[in-house]
Amino acid sequence: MKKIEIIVRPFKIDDVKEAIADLGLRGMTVTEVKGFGRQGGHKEVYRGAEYQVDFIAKTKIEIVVEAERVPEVLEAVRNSALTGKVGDGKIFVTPVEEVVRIRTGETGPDAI
Amino acid sequence: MKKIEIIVRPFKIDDVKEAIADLGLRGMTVTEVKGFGRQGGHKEVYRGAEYQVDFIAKTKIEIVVEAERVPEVLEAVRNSALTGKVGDGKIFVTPVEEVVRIRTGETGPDAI
Amino acid sequence: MKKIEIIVRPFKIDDVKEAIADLGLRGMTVTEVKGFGRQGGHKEVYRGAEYQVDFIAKTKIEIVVEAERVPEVLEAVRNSALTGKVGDGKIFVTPVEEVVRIRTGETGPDAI
Amino acid sequence: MNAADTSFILICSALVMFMTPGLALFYAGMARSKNVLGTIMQSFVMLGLVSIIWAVIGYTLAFGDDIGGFIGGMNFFALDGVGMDTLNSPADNLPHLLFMVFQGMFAVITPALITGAFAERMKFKSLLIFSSLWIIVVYAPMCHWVWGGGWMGERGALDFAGGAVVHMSSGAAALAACLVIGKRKGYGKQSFIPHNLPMTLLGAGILWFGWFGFNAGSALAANGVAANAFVTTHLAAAAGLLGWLLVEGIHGGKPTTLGAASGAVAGLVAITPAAGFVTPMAAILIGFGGGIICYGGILLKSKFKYDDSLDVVGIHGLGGTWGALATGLFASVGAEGLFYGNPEQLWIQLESVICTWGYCFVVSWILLKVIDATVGLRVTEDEEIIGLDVAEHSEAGYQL
Amino acid sequence: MNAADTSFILICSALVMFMTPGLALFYAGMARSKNVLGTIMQSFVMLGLVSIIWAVIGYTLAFGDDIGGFIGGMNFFALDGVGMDTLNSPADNLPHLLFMVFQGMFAVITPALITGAFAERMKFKSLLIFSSLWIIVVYAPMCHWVWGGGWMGERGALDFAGGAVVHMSSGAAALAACLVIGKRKGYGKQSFIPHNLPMTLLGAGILWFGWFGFNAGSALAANGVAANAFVTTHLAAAAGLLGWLLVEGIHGGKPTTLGAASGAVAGLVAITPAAGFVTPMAAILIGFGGGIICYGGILLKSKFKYDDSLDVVGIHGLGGTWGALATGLFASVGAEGLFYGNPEQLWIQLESVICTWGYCFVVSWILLKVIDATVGLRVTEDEEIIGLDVAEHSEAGYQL
Amino acid sequence: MNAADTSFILICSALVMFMTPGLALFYAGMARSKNVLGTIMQSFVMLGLVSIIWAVIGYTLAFGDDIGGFIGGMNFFALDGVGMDTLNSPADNLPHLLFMVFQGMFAVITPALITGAFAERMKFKSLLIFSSLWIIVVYAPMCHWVWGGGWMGERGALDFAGGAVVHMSSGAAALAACLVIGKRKGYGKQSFIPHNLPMTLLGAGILWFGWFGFNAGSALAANGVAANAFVTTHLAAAAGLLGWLLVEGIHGGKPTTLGAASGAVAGLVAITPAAGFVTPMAAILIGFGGGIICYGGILLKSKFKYDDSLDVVGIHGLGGTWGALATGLFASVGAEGLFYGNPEQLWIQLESVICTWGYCFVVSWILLKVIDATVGLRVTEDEEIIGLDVAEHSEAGYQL
Ligand SMILES: Nc1ncnc2c1ncn2[C@@H]1O[C@H](COP(=O)(O)OP(=O)(O)O)[C@@H](O)[C@H]1O
Ligand SMILES: Nc1ncnc2c1ncn2[C@@H]1O[C@H](COP(=O)(O)OP(=O)(O)O)[C@@H](O)[C@H]1O
Ligand SMILES: Nc1ncnc2c1ncn2[C@@H]1O[C@H](COP(=O)(O)OP(=O)(O)O)[C@@H](O)[C@H]1O
Repeated sequence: MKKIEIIVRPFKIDDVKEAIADLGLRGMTVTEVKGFGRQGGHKEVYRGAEYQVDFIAKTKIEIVVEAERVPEVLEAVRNSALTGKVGDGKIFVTPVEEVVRIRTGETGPDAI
Repeated sequence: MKKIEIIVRPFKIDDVKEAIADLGLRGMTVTEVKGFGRQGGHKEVYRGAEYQVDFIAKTKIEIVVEAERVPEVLEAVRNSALTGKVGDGKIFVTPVEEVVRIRTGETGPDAI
Repeated sequence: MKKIEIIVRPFKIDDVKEAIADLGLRGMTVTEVKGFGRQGGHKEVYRGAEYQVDFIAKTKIEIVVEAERVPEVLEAVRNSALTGKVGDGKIFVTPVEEVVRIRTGETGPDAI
Repeated sequence: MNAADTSFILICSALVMFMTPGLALFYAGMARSKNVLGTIMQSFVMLGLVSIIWAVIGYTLAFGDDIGGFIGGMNFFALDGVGMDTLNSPADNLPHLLFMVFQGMFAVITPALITGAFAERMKFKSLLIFSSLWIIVVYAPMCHWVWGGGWMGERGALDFAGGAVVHMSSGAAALAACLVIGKRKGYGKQSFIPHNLPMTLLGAGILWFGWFGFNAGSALAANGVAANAFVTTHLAAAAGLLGWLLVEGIHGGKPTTLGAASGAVAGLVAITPAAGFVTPMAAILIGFGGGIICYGGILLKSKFKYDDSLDVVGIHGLGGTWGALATGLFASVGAEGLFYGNPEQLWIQLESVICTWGYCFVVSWILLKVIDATVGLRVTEDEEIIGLDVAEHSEAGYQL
Repeated sequence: MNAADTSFILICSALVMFMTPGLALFYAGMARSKNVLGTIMQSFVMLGLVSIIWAVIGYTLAFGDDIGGFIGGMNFFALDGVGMDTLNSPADNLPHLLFMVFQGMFAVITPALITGAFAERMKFKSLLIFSSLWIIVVYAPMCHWVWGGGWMGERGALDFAGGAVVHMSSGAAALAACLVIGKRKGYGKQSFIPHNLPMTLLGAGILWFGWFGFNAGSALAANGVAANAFVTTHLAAAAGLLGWLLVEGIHGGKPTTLGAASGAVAGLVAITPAAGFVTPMAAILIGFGGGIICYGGILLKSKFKYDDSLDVVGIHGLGGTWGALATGLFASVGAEGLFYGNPEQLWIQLESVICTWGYCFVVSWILLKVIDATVGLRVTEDEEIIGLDVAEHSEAGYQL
Repeated sequence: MNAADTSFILICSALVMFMTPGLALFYAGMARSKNVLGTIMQSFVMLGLVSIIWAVIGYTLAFGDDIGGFIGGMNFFALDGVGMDTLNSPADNLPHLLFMVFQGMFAVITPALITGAFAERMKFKSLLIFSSLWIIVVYAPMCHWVWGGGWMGERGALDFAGGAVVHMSSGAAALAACLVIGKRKGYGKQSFIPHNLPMTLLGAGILWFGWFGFNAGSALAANGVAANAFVTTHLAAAAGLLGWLLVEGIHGGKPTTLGAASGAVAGLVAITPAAGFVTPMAAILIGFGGGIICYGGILLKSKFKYDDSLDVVGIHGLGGTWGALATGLFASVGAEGLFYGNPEQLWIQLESVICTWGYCFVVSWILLKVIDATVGLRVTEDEEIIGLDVAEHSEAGYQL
């Protein structure tokens, strides 16, 4: 099993969700995060005091899938999250050793 | 060392925390997340416009423990987070290669 | 490739960011989290009812880097996040098997 | 008609109206985030529901020609004969319509006060039914008894601006409601922490502001009595605030912001029946006592193990009771209390306290039991977990 | 000069002023989080911009010596001859300056109402230009026509507190604005969910509160007419609230908090032209109708596929129109409508509706087109994505 | 007694009271999230603390029989002889109690204004001690000098509604406070970004609204002077708003929402001493100048490296000073300034400015030093990091 961690622009979340659902996967966990990267931040000014804000709102999506499904998920995510401008985000794939569904106690592929 | 990542219903967080503390573990990191899964979402309506909200508030708990303690943690978490209804959540176990305690610089099992 | 996950005190985030940027790394993802650990929580009181709040605001930083850069990042993070008091936080290092930059489709070291 | 008084009461009516959205925020800030809208709605909807009921039937029940000291007749049904001039106006210096609407604003906020008792678990539909009936069978009679020529006023009970009519009545109904509806799921186990205290403080600020219309306006004229009521109101709120903070400190804790807001409201409740009858210095004592007594009041619920979610019994019930009795002690302006040589007044006040609690508690309890047995009072367990906002209103409070 | 009336209108002016920050919150709560400040600003800045324009030129265009029924002369330019006494004051019981500033508060809120139509995408600079010109070429003439001695008032059109001058005019301008500026990026695809409904409810509470100054104050005296307008305003708001909730229920959904707030505002809009001319019972019908009609009004935008972001057309345009016609039906206090034997009034009202919509829509449309072609109306796509707060004001609303 | 004036000042007193919760929100929105309640509390508690002190001792020190031009006697101690009629009332058209409470509302907000200077780091206990003493040794004398028959008023200094008494005095105390208490931990290194600007904007709206009670109410009658003060107040706020936005633009940035709110407050501060003495057109200049000068004022703190957290010195200190001098330039209504042929007035104003700054700064500084040396002014470093909400009040602002 693998965990696919995806950082995308917040307004892309619905598109990505649909692309993944189209693959027949119905499970993901989403977190609001802030990203620092090549994409420039912006300036904020409060009563004459300037602040450079480097962190940009991003959305992190985590999907645990069987290893063999990783390539198709990567493909689907890339297509749905792409705008082509700096700041589109990253995908990280990491190993998962065990999965348990709390409700049933099922483990492994059955649990997702 | 392993990281145990647990997605549970938000109101279960105190129960899970206590179950884990009962094992003598005093360390975890908690994140508010939104989950998409088998559990149905709900409808929201604003001035006659309907929106289907598929994401449901969940809480993610991350606990890093020595590998041999994983089974007892899984057990404790399952028992404390269980309601038996769809949406109880998942547990993912992933490998951790190194741990450092910032304060002391300790590494490995000593650091947690 | 490795993912370095760092839990620090919220007001340390700018220092850590700069320390990492000084290493020439320009990429990280930040999440607001709550931590439970050795550091004591605090009491809150609402109309005479007392609540013990064990969770403390922390900030999680995730940085994906090439494996050989891990030691210098650990060093930089520790120095910049240190106050020496209980609650400074932890660093976890975990394996990453693949990285994709959504914008370009680049993978591996090129993608970060 | 007196133009200056009319000018004053027009604005006071607006001020009292503003208290209901203020109360909505005061309460909603103490609820959990998932119930913020449901809690606001329970107060806000009274502005719609009760205003109409009042104009159609409530006003005439309260201020129509007296029937046996108990209820008003139908002569002002649907505002018949309630006009732009002072004809038949209980306040002959004010347009009759203005007197009616000023009174109507009191009717609006009273059932809104009750909602704090069953916050976070009441069915919206049942709330509407309960409040509609309650206005007719509890509020209108109470109002008639005290201000509309009914028996309580006739016996000499002093209630300047609604200690019995508004606060004790809602407090008694609140007690009935907690007992009938039961505790919130998880109460005592999970944390029920206010989700937005700045909202509560804003609400308290609005309440304090509007209360000047409530109490000073109850002089029904822009005169010295109004000025006195204004001052007593302000000083009692101030003293209530300090009193609550003091007990918090003595009770081993820190002075809290929610305590400051609660204490101010406690002081305001306590001074309400007394506002026009006591001196400013007496008001300080009454308010200070209010802050301390209501702090005690909120501790009762842990003792007796009922879930009065936002402390309506503790603050409005007890605060109103203390205020009514204190009026019997301290009255010295246009009436005399015990400390001014008239012990009888205290007995009259005590009688009014007992009758108000008794009547309002019993009738509210019956209403609630009947509704519970028919429509059901409470949302389902799943709805309670998901929260009233989504479950009852298909909405979410925040998308920050 | 009448001191009681002066007292009343001084406070009413303050109440109407308070409506603009109230509107800012009402609107901003419905916007998305990244546009919260931009949305507040679009209303709040009118307090600065329009107040000055009004004092310098707007007031004299509206209330200066009539020129051909169409516009006021320059005799009050820069408040020349507008003094502390009643000299030349259109209301001879009030200091002339007071009449001026009371009217000025109406001028401030009207362009603020329009901003709901193009929320979340309008350039701030262009907004300032548009609003400045609009006050001069749309609002001031409209105000003159109706209240300043112009043709519409002369023909007998009834508009007690601004159904045409404030609500229809802003509704018509809003329609022009949605058409010219186009939809928000992602409209219809992404979710445009209100980010902070408690803020919207607070705004609604402030609006309701301030509206008493608006409508009762339009009697320009603390008398029976003011009392009647106060009551009709309150009951129409109440009925509008209930009406909207009812349709929501019938339409297959749940009663919503946003619906309660929207319905109350709809009722307030609908009663505005009628407030001093109808009875309280008629006001209930008008308000109830307002709630239902405006609910229908907001559905139009999905039908005709324009993006009137915060429903200015649906609520102010349609509500104001209904109110103007309803005045022609129900007027019975100091004027007669159809139901009181005077069908002609309805025709006069209809004429005023058509002329108001026609004039305001066309002139607003031209203004917007010209600004679009020169300065540009709309922020860039990137700015729209990042949000007005950062893009136009270098600020963020929340750091929670 | 004049009923119309009584009606007006009753409501104005309520409006001024409402400014303190408004200020609490205005300030708290600019604080960081962990200090939101602590910041609200520092203002809100004044409603309790100062109200009582004022009634007991403050009022008599300010308005009791003059002792040597410096302070009032004890004849009104604990409101002795301050009654419902006009007997001994400094305003013989108003109930004495009403005059007292109207003045009391000014006393409440003044120390609340100071709290902006030491926001996010002051011990709550020390705040209570400081404010209590400050009201007695700084505010009451200042008030006596200017309005209570003391030397400053006798010398002819013009201060219509509190440029010296309220704004310069709090500004000077604020400067002393920043110097004594020192910077916030991390100031200049970490970002100190407002946590909730919509809250600040709401606060600004409430302040603007309440300021009509403050300034127009200072006419103490519902007459032409009140109308003029109302108009000058509104136009100065409007012009201040525009002035600030303009400088922001010229200074190379974008017009900000916080700037709009700050500019409006700056304009309101600047017009306060002048409100009843100048024409509306002069008010526009004064307000506009206020916006620009106060923008400059807030830049001073970076120059001189003190941490005036919420810019009390920059806005109230400088704005009040500008307003006092501007009164000496522009006065033309019931008094004459330099531009109306009376250069002497400017000197008198200058003298009052210097004496006010001098007295208030020195005495505040001594008070603060003494408290610091005994009880300590500042929370510990750990408490500052965790935030005042938890550290000083055992509460959290938000659970969203
Ligand atoms: N090395 C990294 N580790 C963790 N997150 C990263 C890393 N690099 C980038 N990110 C995340 O990806 C987001 C996009 O990266 P950025 O460099 O701005 O653009 P792009 O993905 O187009 O190269 C960042 O905002 C950050 O959240
Ligand atoms: N494949 C997955 N990857 C990541 N998170 C998942 C996955 N499947 C489910 N989740 C998380 O677990 C939660 C519960 O899952 P759900 O399918 O609704 O119920 P159950 O756990 O009872 O089967 C989801 O809301 C989501 O947060
Ligand atoms: N075993 C663990 N797994 C996950 N997170 C942990 C663990 N132990 C500690 N943490 C995180 O690190 C933070 C700091 O830990 P704590 O024990 O309070 O202090 P210290 O790091 O100084 O030992 C905690 O608040 C929590 O977020």
